[in-house]
Amino acid sequence: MEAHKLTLQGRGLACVRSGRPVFSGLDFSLHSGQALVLRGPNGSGKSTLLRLVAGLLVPAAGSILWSDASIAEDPDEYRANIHYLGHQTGLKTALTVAENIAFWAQLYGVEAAVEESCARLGLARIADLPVKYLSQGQQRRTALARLVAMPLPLWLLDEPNVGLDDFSNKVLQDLMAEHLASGGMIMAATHTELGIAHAAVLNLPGGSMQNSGAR
Amino acid sequence: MSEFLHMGGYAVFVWPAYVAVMGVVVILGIQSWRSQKTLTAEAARLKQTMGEEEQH
Amino acid sequence: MAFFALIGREVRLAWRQGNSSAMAVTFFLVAVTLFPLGIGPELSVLARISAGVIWVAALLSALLTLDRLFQQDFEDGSLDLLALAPMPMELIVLAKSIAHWLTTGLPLVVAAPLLAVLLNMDSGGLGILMLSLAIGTPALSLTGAIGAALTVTVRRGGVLMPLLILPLYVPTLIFGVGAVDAVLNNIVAGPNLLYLGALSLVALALAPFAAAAAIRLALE
Amino acid sequence: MMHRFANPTRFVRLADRMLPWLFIVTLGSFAVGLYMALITSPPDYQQGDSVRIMYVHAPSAWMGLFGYMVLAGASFASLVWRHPLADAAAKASAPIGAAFTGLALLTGSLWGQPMWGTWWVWDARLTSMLVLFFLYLGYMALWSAIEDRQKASKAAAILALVGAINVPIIKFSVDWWNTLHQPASIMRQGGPSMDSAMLWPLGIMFVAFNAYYAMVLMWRIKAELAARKIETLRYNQAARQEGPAARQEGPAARQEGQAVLEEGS
Repeated sequence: MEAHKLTLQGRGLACVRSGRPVFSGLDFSLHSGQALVLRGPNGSGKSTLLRLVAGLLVPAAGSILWSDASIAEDPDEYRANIHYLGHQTGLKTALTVAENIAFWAQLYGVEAAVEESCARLGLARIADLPVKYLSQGQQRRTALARLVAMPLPLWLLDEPNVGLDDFSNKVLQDLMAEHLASGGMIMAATHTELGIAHAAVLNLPGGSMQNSGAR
Repeated sequence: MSEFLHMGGYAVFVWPAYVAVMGVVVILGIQSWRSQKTLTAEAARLKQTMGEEEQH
Repeated sequence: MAFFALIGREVRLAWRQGNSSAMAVTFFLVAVTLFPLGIGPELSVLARISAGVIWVAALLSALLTLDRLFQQDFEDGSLDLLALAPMPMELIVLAKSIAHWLTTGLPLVVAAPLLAVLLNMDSGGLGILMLSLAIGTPALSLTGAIGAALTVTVRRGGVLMPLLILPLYVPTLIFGVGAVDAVLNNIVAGPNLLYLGALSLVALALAPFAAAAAIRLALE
Repeated sequence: MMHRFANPTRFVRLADRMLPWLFIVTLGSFAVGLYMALITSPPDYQQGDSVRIMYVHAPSAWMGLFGYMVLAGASFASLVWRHPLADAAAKASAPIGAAFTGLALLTGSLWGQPMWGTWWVWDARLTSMLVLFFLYLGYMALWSAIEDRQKASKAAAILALVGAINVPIIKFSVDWWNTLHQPASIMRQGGPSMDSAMLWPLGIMFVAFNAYYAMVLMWRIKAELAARKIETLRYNQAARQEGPAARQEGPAARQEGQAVLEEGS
C-alpha cells in the first residue's frame, strides 16, 4: 500500500430517506492509519452514512472528498480504492470459498493471494467447500478474506463483528490493526466494542466527533 | 322522441357507448375533485396542529 | 476479462443452483404439450398454429427464469459489491443478460425443433424456427433484464414482472412468428428476420442503460 | 421558465386560477358537442346512426395516447431535469389515460359490432390500443408495488420512458401484422373527406375531452401534492416522538432536516 497521506473527508453531508431527514450538516475527516467508529441508536443513519461514503447513495447535500478531490468527479477511480462489507456477506452459497474470492479478484482484475488469505482467516482446510456448508462465523471470515486477498486502502465495515465467535473476533481485530498499521483507513459502524486502539468516534444522529481513546 | 332513442336500429350500440364514456368522465371527475379537496384540507389541518404543538 | 468472469460465474451458478436451463426447457415442453390437449389432436390445425404456439411458449419460458436475474444477488448482498466493482453497471447488466441467454435462450432454440415435430410442423420450417428463435431470444433476455431490475426491490416481483415486460415482447413475437409462417407459406422470410434482428439490436442499445439506472435506484 | 412551476405552492395557486375557466369550457363544449353528435349531425349513408359512436371513440383513443405522451414527457422531466413536480404529474396522468384507453376499446368494439358481427375483431388500431392499455396497467402496478415514494417515482419513470420508446415500435409491428393476416379494416376513422356536418361535432368533442383532461390532471396533481405534504408531516411527527436520546437533538435535527428538505425539494 502506498505510504503517502490518504485522506477522506465529509463536508456538510445530509441524507433524506423516503421523505425523512436522516442526518444533516455532518462533517468528518479520516487520514491514513486512522479508524473512525460510528456509534448511535438504531435508525440513526450509521449504515446509511457508510453506503453514502461507499457511493451507493447520493447525498441530499454536502460532498465527500477523497484526497481532497470530490468523489463525484471520478467515482470509478474512488471506488477502486474501497472495500465495503455490508450486513450480508455478498457470498454465493453455491460456489466454494476459493471460487468466491477468486471471482472478486478476477472482477477487480488483480492477482489475489487466495490461499494466503484463506490461511490467514483459518479457512485453509475448508477452502474448497461450498459456502452453504459453512457456519455464520466462517461465512463472515470468508467475506473478510476477500478484503485480505485484495488489499485496498479504505475499509467500510457495517457491524463487522456481529455473529462472530471469539476466535473470529480476535482475527478481525488483528486484521484491522494490521490494516491501519500499513497506512490503511477504516470506517466502521458498530453497537459493541470493536477493540480498535485510539479510534475516533462519530456519534449519530447529531454528528459530533470525539477523537482518540480506545473504542 | 322514441324515434330519436331508436337511433336507426343501433340504439343498443350507441347508447351504451355514450353512457359508458360520459359515466366514466363524470365519476373520474368527481373522484379527482373530491380527493384533492379532502387531501388539501387535511394537509392544512395537520400543518396547523403541528404548528400549535410546536409553540408550547 | 472481468466481463467474461462475471458471465462465467453466472452460468456456473445457473448450472449448480437448481439448473435453470433444465427448468426453462421443461416448462417449454409442458407449455407446448398443453395446446394439443386443449385444442385437440387435429394435425392440420396443429400444423397451422405450430409456429405461434412455440414462439409464445418460448417467450414465457424465457420470462420464467428472468425475475431471479438480480433477486438473489440483491438478497445476499453481492449486488452491492457488483455496484462497487470497477466495471460499470451497464456492463454488469449486459453480462447477466448474456448469461441468461446462454442458460435459457439457447436451450430453447435447441429444443424448439423437437416440439415443432410434436405439433406436426412441416419439416421445412424447423430451420427457420431455430434461426428466428436464435435472433429473437436475445431481445427477450435484454428487455427482460429491465423488468427484473425494476422489480428487484418488490417482494413478490415475480408476479408484477410479466405484466411490465410482456407488452414489450409483442414486436419480437410478431416478427418471430412472421418469419416462420413466411417460410411455411413459401414466401421469403428475409424482411421478418431483419426486423427481428433490428429489435434485438434496439434492446441491446436500450436495455443495459435502463436496467442499470433501475439497479442503481434499487441500491439506494 | 421550467422552474416557474417548480414550486408546489405556486403551481397550486396557478391551478386554482385556471380551474374555474377549464370547468366552464369543459361543461360548455361537452353540452354543445353531445347535442351536435347525437342530434344535429347526419347519420352515415353506410353505417347509419352507429357512426355517432365515433364522436366518443376517436377523442377517447386520442386521450389514451396523449395521456401516455404526457406520462412519458413528465417522466423524462422528472428523471433528467429532476423537476420536482413532474413525477406528481406523471402519476396523476396515468389513471386518466388508462380510463380513456379502456373507453376507446369499449366504444371501438360497440362501433364495430354491427359491421363485424362480433364484439371483438383484431383490428390494427384496437390491438395497439389494447397493448397500450397493458402498458398503463404495468405503470400503475409498479407505482403501487414499491413503498418508498421516491424509488417508486424513479422506477415508474424508467418504465414509462422504455414504454414510450416501444409504443411506436409496437404500433408499427401490429399494423404490419394486421396487413399480413387481414385486408384493411373497414372502420373508417373519418379523415377530412367527411362532410363538415360531422367534422364540427368531432372537433368540439375533441376540445371537450382535452379541456376535461387538463382539469382532472390538475385536480389529481393537487391531490398528489397534498398527499405528499401529509406524508412528510407524519414523518416529522414520528421523528419528534422518538426516544429521549433524540429529544434534545430532535427539534434541532428537525429544523435542519426541514431546512434541507425545503432546499432539497
